[in-house]
Amino acid sequence: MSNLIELYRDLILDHNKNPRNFGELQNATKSIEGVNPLCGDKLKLFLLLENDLIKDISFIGTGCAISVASASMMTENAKGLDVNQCLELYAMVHSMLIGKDEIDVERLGKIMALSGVKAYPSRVKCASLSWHALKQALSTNQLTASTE
Amino acid sequence: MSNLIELYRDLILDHNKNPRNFGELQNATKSIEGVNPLCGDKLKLFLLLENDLIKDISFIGTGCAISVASASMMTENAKGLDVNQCLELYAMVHSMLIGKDEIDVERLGKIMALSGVKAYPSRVKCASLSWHALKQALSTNQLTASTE
Amino acid sequence: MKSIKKDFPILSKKVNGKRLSYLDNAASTQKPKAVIDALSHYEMNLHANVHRGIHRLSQEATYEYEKVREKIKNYIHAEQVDEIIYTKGTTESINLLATSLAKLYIHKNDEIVISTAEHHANIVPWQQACQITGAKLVVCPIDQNGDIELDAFNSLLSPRTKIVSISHISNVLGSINPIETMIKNAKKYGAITIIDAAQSIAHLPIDVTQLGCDFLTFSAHKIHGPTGTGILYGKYAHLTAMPPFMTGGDMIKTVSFEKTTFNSPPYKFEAGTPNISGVIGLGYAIDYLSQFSWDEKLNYENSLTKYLIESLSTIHGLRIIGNPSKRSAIASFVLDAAHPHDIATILDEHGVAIRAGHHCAMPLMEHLKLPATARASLSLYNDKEDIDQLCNAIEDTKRIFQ
Amino acid sequence: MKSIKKDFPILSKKVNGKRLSYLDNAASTQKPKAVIDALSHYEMNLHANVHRGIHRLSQEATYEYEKVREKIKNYIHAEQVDEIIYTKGTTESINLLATSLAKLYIHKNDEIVISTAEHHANIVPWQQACQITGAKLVVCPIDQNGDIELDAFNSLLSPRTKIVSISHISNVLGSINPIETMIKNAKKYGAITIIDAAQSIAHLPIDVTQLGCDFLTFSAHKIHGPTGTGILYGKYAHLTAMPPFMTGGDMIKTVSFEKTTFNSPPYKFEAGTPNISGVIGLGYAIDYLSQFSWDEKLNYENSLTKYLIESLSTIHGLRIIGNPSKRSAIASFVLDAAHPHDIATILDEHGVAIRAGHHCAMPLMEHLKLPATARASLSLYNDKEDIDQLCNAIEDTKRIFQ
Ligand SMILES: Cc1ncc(COP(=O)(O)O)c(C=O)c1O
Ligand SMILES: Cc1ncc(COP(=O)(O)O)c(C=O)c1O
Repeated sequence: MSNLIELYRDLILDHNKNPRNFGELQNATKSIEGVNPLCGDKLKLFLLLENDLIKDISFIGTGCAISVASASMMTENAKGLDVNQCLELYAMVHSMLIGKDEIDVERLGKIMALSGVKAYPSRVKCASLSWHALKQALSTNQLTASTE
Repeated sequence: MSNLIELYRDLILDHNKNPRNFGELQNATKSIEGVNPLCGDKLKLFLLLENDLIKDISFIGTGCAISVASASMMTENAKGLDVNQCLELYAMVHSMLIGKDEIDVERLGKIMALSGVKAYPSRVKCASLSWHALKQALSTNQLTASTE
Repeated sequence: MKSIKKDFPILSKKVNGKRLSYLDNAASTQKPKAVIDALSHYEMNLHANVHRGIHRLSQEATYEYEKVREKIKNYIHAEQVDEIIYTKGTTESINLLATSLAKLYIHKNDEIVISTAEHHANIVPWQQACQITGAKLVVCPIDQNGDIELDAFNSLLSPRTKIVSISHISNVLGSINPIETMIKNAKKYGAITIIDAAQSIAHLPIDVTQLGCDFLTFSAHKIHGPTGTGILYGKYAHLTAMPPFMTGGDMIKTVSFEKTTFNSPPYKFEAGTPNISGVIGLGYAIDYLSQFSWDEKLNYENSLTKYLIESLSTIHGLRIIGNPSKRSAIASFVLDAAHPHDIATILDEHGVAIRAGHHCAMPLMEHLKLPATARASLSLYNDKEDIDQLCNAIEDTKRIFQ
Repeated sequence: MKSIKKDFPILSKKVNGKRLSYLDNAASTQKPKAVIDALSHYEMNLHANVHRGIHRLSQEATYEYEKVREKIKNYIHAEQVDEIIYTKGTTESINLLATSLAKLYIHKNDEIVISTAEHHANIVPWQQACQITGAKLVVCPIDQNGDIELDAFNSLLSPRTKIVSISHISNVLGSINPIETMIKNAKKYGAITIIDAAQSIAHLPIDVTQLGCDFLTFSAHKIHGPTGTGILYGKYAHLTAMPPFMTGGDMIKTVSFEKTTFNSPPYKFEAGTPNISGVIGLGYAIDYLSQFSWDEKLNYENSLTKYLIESLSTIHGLRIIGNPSKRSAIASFVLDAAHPHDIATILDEHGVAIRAGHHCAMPLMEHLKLPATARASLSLYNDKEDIDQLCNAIEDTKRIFQ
């Protein structure tokens, strides 16, 4: 069961139980919905963008522990970054989730707690949903992001 | 190859080469088309009916040796019969073609030459097309008969 | 009933080093060795294209392939073999019906009745038909137990009701719908009745003649047969009147560039080279199941279902979704502590295969106010040990998520 | 190329006590043992429903199933995996296109160009589309040799031409159509180009990117894969714009009773449980064929085809139908003495499997003024002995019908 222990680390379980930045952002300048059509997970991201900078970010929605913890960690990490930094981080997280080697463990920091997901191909989409939505929010004018 | 010899008896080959009652019947009271959609065989029957009696009958069309010979023998045998006798004969021929036991070999006479067909399920429809068309012509107002 | 697990090779496989407890039968069932071997035998001895071939292989393949219509006819008690149409599955069957009936029969302001608990396959095609024709989709509610509200159903019926399309068994709740009554009542208004038997075909005896439904459909892979194969039963008079769905080879009588005429049913609805091996595999699956009487099968499944419900009920913090008056071999549940996807992942690590998610029934999930459920679904080859393994794994899930 | 006959178990079967000479490959091909075993292995080790499952079996099945898209993408040189749609065969693919494009794109007085030599699967769906939209079916003639009349084709093209749908190889004449040129010319008018590759997929290298066609389709059973499976390739931009064909599970993004949104391609076009084993079998068939280079395969087939034509040409009273400038491994013929059905029956008695009839190309038969032809069609596993056996059997036919 070592894979399971890797997947459901304490940090993940904690973020799941107590998601950070959970709730609607009243003064959001942008919001986007993310859907995983295979399992029905849904979340909504709220961003307060000032020029290129993410001044504030939050999310609401339902999902499994992996998707909630991932969204929670994503908001924690994205807050204060500019668009380019966010997209860079997105790319790194994506590489980690699909099990690529060349990832910057130091830069990812606590997000590495999500790395257990790579042993569970069917769960990668749970972990990437919020990151995917973030990327969409920053790079297009679309209002829904989908993992499919 | 004994099955083949049974199938292509001389009588069949003769009827194929020299089909009896071949051609259009100018004074026909009824005509009907028969189609075998699987192989594309087509024939057209012409009947001169007087009350219940088949005074004259002919056919045109293209088909394999089995279907032409069968049509030729059918016209030879149907001529002069009344509707009920024809339907009775149809039923007997049908039984013979699908290999049923209880057939009246004597009543069938030369038509028994077609009995080799029963060893060739895919050819039964060739042999029955004209008989099927005859039955349709006598029992309905349809203008096409189909083996399917 | 004696255990038949050993007849199914995949069930003796180890998953993650664990004994496999396969409880995802509502999604797809496993095949007995008899079916797997028959399929190999077919490929090694008599594969050829059907219907148009004069040579021996094609004749034999055609014979084996057509013979299955007779088996299906007997299995569901249809009146004629030519009422049995081969499709690629329940989904194609319902699309065929929705498309063909929309052309023939459904008009503006007509009504199509389904229920809250339908699978997407029995919702979206009707939405499409409504869009094309201007008909209205009418949804019959279910009660708190997950049962169809029969009074509501009856009051929804009217002369405007053209189609009633209902699942025999809900793939989420396991509820067995009172289709006998529903068909009878719908018939009073002349509605066409369609039964989605995807979930019932392996679990309940079906007699379409006695039911009096106009159409019934199921998928081979839910009854231990191959994927890519399904059956649509339809009353012959309807099949004659209906326009074809797909067109092409085999379904025609004559083709010219000016005019094409169609073959008779069932061929009219079977364009192109069919899934020959799939159909033959389905035939062997039916043969396999038919060695057991319905009494045996129902007794065994009912007692196993009872054990499943009882076992789940003892788990603290677990809620079974729905409490239908008649339940088939399906139980959906949620845990207070963990999301269904997390449950499914942890169960998998224990060798227990269940499904988690919306089960292609999003509107039902919306109604239940649940984002997803975990679902265990049984087959004849399951046993109490499978269920014990499930329950142990659920306890472990609770431990992780305590 | 070394003989591969022994890789195909069915080919060592005796038919009527005779060696089997299987020359009905244009109707359906046989499977190598590698494919048959892989299918059994799948059923015994990893069958489960795909896409929505979290448990191991479903993940493995999904992985195996999705991997085949990559194989097909590489085999036909598509740009993206999501341009590869799984269907149940060529016939479904063309129905999908005709239905979806009719809704999106084809209007009254538009023109749809096909040729005289098309299979019913590439005629009837377009007739249906014309009936619905008021478009016109335009038929490009073939010349006396059986070749497309390219000048005529070019002069048929106009801004009204919305669709050009052409077979790569005629299943009756064996003619290889100049699709590169036809696609290029059709593109000048902005027409959508569709290639029916049912007969070419096993016989010619195909590069959809280089061809520039918008769509291309084929069936698995014509390339040593299972029945009930096919591929539709389409340019991604088209697939995004096109409405779905069938609806139901797996092809949706969200469903509510009020509104349904669809998934992205290819899933948008894949409603319901797919033919999982069929797709996986196709993947193994592609693997099997890919062990040989195209040079090897083309050399072998071309020399065998040459031998077939030469051998048939020496038979007195036999007429080969068509003399195309480029011929694939197909030869249709007629005898003065005997009807094609009679030929086929007698050949069968000699262990020779050919097809006789209209080959689902009635309009071509009409054009040729033939009720039917006999057709021998080759595959890589055939050899000269098969052809000698054919010719001997034809001589016997002549003897019987002298
Ligand atoms: C040229 C051509 N197109 C289409 C088809 C139809 O293929 P399928 O029957 O597999 O759908 C065939 C095969 O019969 C064919 O030869
Ligand atoms: C009730 C019900 N209807 C329809 C379907 C669709 O069946 P298929 O995916 O085999 O077409 C299913 C199975 O997923 C089902 O459970």
